[in-house]
Amino acid sequence: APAFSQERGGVLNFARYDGSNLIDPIYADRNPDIWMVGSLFDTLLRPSADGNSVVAGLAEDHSVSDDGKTVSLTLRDGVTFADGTPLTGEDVVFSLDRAREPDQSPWSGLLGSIESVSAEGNAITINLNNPDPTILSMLATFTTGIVSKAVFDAAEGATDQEKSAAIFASGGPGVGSGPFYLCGFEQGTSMKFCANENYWRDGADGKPLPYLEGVNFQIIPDDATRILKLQSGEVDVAEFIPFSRVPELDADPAINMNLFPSTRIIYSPINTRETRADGSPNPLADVRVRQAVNYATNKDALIGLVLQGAGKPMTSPLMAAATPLSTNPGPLYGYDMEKAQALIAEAGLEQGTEITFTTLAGSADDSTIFAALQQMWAPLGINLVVEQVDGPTRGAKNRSGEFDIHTYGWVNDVNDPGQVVGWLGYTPTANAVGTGWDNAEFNALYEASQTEIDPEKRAQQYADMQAIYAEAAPLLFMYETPFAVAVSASVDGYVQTPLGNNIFEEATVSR
Amino acid sequence: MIDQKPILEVSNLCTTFRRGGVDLPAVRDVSFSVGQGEVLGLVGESGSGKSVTLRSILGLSRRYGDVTGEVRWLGQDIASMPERKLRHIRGREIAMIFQEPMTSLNPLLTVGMQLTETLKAHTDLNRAARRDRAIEMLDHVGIPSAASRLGEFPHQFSGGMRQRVMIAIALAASPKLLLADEPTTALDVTIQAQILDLILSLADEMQMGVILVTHDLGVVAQTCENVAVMYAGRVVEQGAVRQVLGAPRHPYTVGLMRSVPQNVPPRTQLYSVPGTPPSLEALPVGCAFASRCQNRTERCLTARPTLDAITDDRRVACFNPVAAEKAGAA
Amino acid sequence: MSDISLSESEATKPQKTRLQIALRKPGFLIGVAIIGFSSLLAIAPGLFAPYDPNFIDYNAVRQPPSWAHPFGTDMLGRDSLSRVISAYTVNMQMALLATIFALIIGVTVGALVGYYRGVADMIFGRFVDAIITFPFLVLVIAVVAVLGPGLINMYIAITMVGWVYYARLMRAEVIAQMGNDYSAAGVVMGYSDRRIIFRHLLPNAITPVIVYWMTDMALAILLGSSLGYLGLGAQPPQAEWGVLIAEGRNFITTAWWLSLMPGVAIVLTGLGFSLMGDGLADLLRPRG
Amino acid sequence: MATLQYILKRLFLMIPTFFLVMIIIFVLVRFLPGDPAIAIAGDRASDADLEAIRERLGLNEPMLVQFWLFVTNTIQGDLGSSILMRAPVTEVIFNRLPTTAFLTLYAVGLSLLIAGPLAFVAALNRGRWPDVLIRTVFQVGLSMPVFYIGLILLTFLAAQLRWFPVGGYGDTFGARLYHLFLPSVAVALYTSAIIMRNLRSAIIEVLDAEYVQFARAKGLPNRLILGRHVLRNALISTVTLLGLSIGNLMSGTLVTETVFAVPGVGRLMLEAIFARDYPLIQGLTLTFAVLVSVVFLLTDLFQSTLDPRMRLT
Amino acid sequence: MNEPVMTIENLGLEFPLGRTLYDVVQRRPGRVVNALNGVSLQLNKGETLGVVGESGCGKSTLARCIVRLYEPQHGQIHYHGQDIFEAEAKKDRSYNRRVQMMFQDPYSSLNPRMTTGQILSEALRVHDMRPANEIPARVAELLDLVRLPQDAADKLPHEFSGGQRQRIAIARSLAVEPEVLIADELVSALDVSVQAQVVNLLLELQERLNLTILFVAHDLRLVRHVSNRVAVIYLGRIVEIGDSETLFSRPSHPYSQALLSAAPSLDPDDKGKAIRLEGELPSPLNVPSGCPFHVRCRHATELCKREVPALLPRDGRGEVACHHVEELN
Ligand SMILES: Nc1ncnc2c1ncn2[C@@H]1O[C@H](COP(=O)(O)OP(=O)(O)OP(=O)(O)O)[C@@H](O)[C@H]1O
Ligand SMILES: Nc1ncnc2c1ncn2[C@@H]1O[C@H](COP(=O)(O)OP(=O)(O)OP(=O)(O)O)[C@@H](O)[C@H]1O
Ligand SMILES: [Mg+2]
Ligand SMILES: [Mg+2]
Repeated sequence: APAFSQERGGVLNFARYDGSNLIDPIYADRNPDIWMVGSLFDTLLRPSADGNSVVAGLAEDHSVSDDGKTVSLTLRDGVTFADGTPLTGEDVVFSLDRAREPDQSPWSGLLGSIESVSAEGNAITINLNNPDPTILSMLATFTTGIVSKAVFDAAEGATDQEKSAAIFASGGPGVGSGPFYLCGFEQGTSMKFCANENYWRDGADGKPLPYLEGVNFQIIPDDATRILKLQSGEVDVAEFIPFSRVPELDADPAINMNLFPSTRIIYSPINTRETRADGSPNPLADVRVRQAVNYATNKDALIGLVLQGAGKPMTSPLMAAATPLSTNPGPLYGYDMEKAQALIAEAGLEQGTEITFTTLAGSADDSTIFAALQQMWAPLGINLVVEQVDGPTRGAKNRSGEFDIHTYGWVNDVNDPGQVVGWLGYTPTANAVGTGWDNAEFNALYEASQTEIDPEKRAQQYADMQAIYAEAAPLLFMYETPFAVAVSASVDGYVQTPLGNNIFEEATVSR
Repeated sequence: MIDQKPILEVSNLCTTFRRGGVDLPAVRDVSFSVGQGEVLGLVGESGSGKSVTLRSILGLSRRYGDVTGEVRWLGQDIASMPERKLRHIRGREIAMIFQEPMTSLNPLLTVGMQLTETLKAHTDLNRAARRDRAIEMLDHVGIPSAASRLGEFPHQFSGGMRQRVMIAIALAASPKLLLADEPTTALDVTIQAQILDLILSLADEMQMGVILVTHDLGVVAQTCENVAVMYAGRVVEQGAVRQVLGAPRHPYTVGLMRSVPQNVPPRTQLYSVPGTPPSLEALPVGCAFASRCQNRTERCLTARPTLDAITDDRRVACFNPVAAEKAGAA
Repeated sequence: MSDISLSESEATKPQKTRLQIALRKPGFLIGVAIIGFSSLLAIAPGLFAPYDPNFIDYNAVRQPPSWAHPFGTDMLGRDSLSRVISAYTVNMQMALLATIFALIIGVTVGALVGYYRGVADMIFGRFVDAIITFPFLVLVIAVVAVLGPGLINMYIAITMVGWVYYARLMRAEVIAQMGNDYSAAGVVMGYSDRRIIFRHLLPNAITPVIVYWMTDMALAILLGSSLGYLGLGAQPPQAEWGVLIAEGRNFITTAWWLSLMPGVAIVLTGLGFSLMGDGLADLLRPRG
Repeated sequence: MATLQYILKRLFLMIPTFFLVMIIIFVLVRFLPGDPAIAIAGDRASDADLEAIRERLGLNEPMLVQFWLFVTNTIQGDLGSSILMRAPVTEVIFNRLPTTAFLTLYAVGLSLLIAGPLAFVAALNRGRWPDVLIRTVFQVGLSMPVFYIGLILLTFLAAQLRWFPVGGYGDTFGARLYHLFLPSVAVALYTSAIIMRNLRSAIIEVLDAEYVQFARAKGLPNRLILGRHVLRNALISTVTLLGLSIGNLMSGTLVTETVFAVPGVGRLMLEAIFARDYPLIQGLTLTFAVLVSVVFLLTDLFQSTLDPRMRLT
Repeated sequence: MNEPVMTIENLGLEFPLGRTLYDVVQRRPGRVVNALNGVSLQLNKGETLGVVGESGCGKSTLARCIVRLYEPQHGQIHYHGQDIFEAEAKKDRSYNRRVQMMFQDPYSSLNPRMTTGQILSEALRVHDMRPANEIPARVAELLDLVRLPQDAADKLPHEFSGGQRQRIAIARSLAVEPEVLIADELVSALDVSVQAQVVNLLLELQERLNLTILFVAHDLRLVRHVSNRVAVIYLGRIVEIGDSETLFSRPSHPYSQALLSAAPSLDPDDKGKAIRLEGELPSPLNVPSGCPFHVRCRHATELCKREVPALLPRDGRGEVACHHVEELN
């Protein structure tokens, strides 16, 4: 919309559920870090509005060679870092090399296909070992954000990580070219972003973005307190609103209750190994039992209880509907108690079989899910018992396979299904989310898809994988949830992308 | 015997405590008077109400129980006087020494502070003068190097010295009447003698009246002019020391005197009053001593004898007092 | 000699028992009544709860109080009254089991250390310091994290820390009691140490410990609730007051009954324990 | 001289205590299920990544070596580097500590302000209605979980009436007093109940003490009797209790800090445990232990200035 | 009569007050309370030995040493020739049975939670004095012995008066059939008339059971009444010991003289003969050199300041520790 009278200035106050530790394209590994990288570090390319392709970013042009092994990009003229120093090809080479260095970047695997990166003036060339269908998406992903080589060279510290920490701790413009730079940071407490006056993108009024002077973040881990902060007007935005509060806030005229579409799925890995960790036979090894529990789970009821209806059942077994290449075959395992009971009978499951459901201690959602599942599965003769653990313990159990079923969630970091499918189904990555599910056909399809640059063929591979996975049901397929962010009515233009990234570039606040 | 108008007149003093829903008549119908410079002894078995009598005179029992009767101080009734007014009499005109030297001084305040705060409350002396007076008082009660001990705390003093500090505090504002509740029980005989000397000489010099509570009949004999004997909350015999101790009339007083191992062959059986005193919670209708009395008659069990004058200054509460000549012989 | 034996027993006329005196105090009576009724609810919640506390009714979510549901329903449509009642079992159990072993261990250790002093006392002192200077909640959280959440492990964790407080109290009281001659009399009578400690000193020294125990039971419920809030206490779907409050606190303005009712239950029970403790202090004090 | 001696002796006695604390916490964190490496690298990390991280953190060393390093480094004032915060533990703690200390002292101050006068009122009216009322109200404070009280305060006093801010902790002293008022009240409701209980019975006991009777017999004004004779003596046991509860208060702040969004060490501890941040857990525990020991020492010193019988030794 | 039951030789006991860090640094020894300083005496079969002296002079300490509540640093105590502090002897509980002690405070020496019957039967049971079935009968007998009514067995100590409580304590001691009774201010807390009752009982029992009694008390009249012999203690030393009648009628040591003269007479006309002592009782923390009494003694000379006088027999008048005893008497 043409809004020439765009209001400029003002500071947005933002209540976060957790704080960032180090916002660096390669060291950001927790969501509170990852979701902020884009505001400080621009990438060569940007995701398109619909999220299914890429558009120009710092690079105004890009092309891929026919053999798929060379990517050429042209750097925009005159882009600078936030402090006004020019952003050159050298910085790009430095940043990408840094990002694909396996010894330092946890995300280097995403750029594994790159053989070398070189620059000549504004021309950037990326040579690949093999064709990579995801390479363009990767260049629009946080981990390829461009950092200033000069700043890194000058920073204190022996290793790259120490340098990064030192740069982060001192803050200030210079290291990034995003719409904002970090101008204040107190760990675990608060963080300040200030507008980058040299940002290359222009707003609707023809002047450089962003409209805001800055963003102040406060960390408020308690859900109820975060909401109270918003209601009392102390902050303009509160993220991670519990869904149980959504209807109430929706009704408040002073607040816009946003449910941003997301790639988040909530699912439960099921241990598919023949025996449990303690050596006893695992009733869930039988695919019919796994299918039965999927049929016996009334997802709509679950969505009603946990999300107050603000979600939808998973349609693709491997990803959210918003993820590219999702097949969306319609409701997955729609509620059907008869079918479920028939499958159980067929599998010969003993009445009163005890199955342990591992939940995250202190999570109200998990408790609700457990209570509901316990009642829903009782007709199957399953006696569901709970085991509460904290995050690290759950992680360890998942890894070692010492669980029957537990809850997990996922949000894509990359705008490509490769990551999530590798995580959920490809055995070598992580035993198919720890389920121990191992399907040779699936694994072969996945490996082939990683180098398939023909979009159609790749789509077919993904369709096949989803079909296999749905049938085998190594998960309890639950639901997708949006990002619930409550925003004061005075704020406009703030978005959270399906990947979770917070976009403040075009946000405005009227006071 | 100093014959002059009494400064303190107590009449029909009664103090009743309530404990666990039961009335405890700790003091009943106690009447006596004290003249200027007179030393009145108050003796009786443990629990007979001696301390409560003294505390009731000073209005300290009101917080814990019900006090009735009259306490005339220089003609003015102080039993019903409000606390705010009474406080100007306490410490300044009537002072009291408590029975327990170990617990009656505040452990957290220096001895000097506890001495001077009385002076501050009751005199116009300035800081330095109060200090001088405090040192003088400590000297008086025989605490060596008094000046240096003002800054010390009670726990740094021995029991006997604490008792003397308390006496110094009580006497600091030159009261006209001293209520001394067993001031020497905690002390050794040699020190006891010193303290009694001190009190007596002050009574003499300052014309101060004294009520001296004690167990020790020897002390009474040596220090008092008059004595009142209490039993189960009542005064049962009263009169001049020479007469009461020399020729006791009440059977209880007689028993008391006979229990003292004096003029009996060593290692023989001593006399003792049979039985134990009645519990205050269940006093008999008649004479409280009746169950232990060898002279009791039917009447003693049903009626309570009043404290009646036998001679001018001699009173006994008994229907069948011991004959004068017989008692004298005992 | 005849004069000594004359009717001495007069002095010892029948006295009111201490229980009678204690029962005269309204506070104590109220405390006993509250705890008595709470225990009844804890033992047989089924007798009082109108519904199955865990039955989920998708169609009756967060209903306000009504005749059918006097305390309303929760976000899963479960009957709140039934949940508050069924929580009595777990919360009263918490009060007892989280403290009783600490009491037993603490009393024993405290009595022994107080009696013998010496090296054992020195070592004990360091232990007490270490545990007391340790952040209590943190220690409990860490132990629960090691053992895994759940009531039993919570009891173990609280006991591991809590015994110290009983032991300190007991030690001090035993030392104070040893100022009485009856313990010296025991030695002089040639009694064994064990007899002196456990038969003579312990019964006399335990009164303040028992009174503290009452307070501690109330605190155990509170602590259990805090751990429930952090997800380290009772396991779902078991209702527990702390968890109920934590569940309800998101709806403090829209469905206030969810957190208010369990809150009232906690306060009442705490009040009961503390009133009972005050009364017991009078009851157990030997008169003399 | 004597005091200095006493302090030295107490400090000396703290050494074995701290050693014990170090052993307990060291063993405890290593028994925590869940791997710090996973906590760092996330559930998705590969085994090789985890191995590298463990190597880097020295978690592959034998336990005794790790403990030796922990002890020797601690003695040199080096508590290691926080895994979660990627910064030196000492720095992280020192950033957060003042807030918690402020909150704790504030709460203690408020508690005294609330409990002190009311304890007097209750004690002087023992058994009558003001006493019953005061004790009942405080009992409510004693039995309410702080996360509930906190929320009620926030909802009504902050969000609805807007008298106080919902969260945060302010920059200036005045702003801190204002921002931390509600959290302090939430904590103080509990602490003051404990103090009130203790102080009330201490006052009742002291009121009946012989030396107070003696002070009355001396004819001192009531104000002096209550202030100089009663209060001082009643305070002695209360000061010990206060010292003890400051320890619990400081660790208890973790819930308060979460509810009120106060960035203090309590919340940090919770985060550290959930992130299996061994160095941070160890560092925080030791810091707690040191602080609490110092508080104990201070209360004992205060007590010995108050009570001459406790001096020396 | 003169058969010694117990011989105490040169008994010495110091209570350390703890050495402060400062003392250690200054290489100073810790301060000590000199409670007993070379006390020697003999207890003969069937006699009553009275012990008098000012508060804090070490009377209780002596009593407590005899029953092994304290272990002395110097000297020995022999019971029928056996050193009671020898390692072997210390294991022998029967000593504790045969030498019994009773305490001053009638309110604290009985366990407030045990009935009289329990208190007595416990003593009988622990020392196997009677087979279990005879215990109730023996308890009844004991109550009778100390003239308590039979229903006393079911009562708790707080239901008794002070005098009755002391009788329970005596019964407890008698239950184990001792040979020696140590009575540390057994009657000091009681009223005169009750005192008389308890003393009567003690004298009667002594006669019947041939008990040996160490009688510690403040009340000189009482001590005179019950004792065959009397020891006067001053600052942890015996300054005079001898036959009761002689000592009371004609004390030799200046301190004994002062002590006895200070007791107020019952006769109001009998005034003013008390010998006033100068100064305060010196604390056992710093016992004066030489004769401990010299600082308060009117007759003190240079010799007294220098030398501790030995406890020497005077013909027919017991033993006295005074340099100038001959000149003074
Ligand atoms: N504050 C009180 N409340 C209840 N009863 C009390 C109180 N003060 C004293 N009594 C009771 O009053 C009675 C008389 O006590 P009082 O102290 O006057 O005796 P006493 O003659 O001084 O005895 P003693 O010689 O032992 O000091 C006792 O039974 C005592 O228990
Ligand atoms: N356990 C102890 N620790 C330290 N000093 C002690 C101890 N017991 C007694 N004393 C000191 O030893 C000295 C002698 O005490 P002891 O009790 O024997 O005196 P006493 O003659 O019995 O006095 P009293 O007549 O007051 O009972 C006193 O100065 C006393 O303070
Ligand atoms: Mg008295
Ligand atoms: Mg003694």
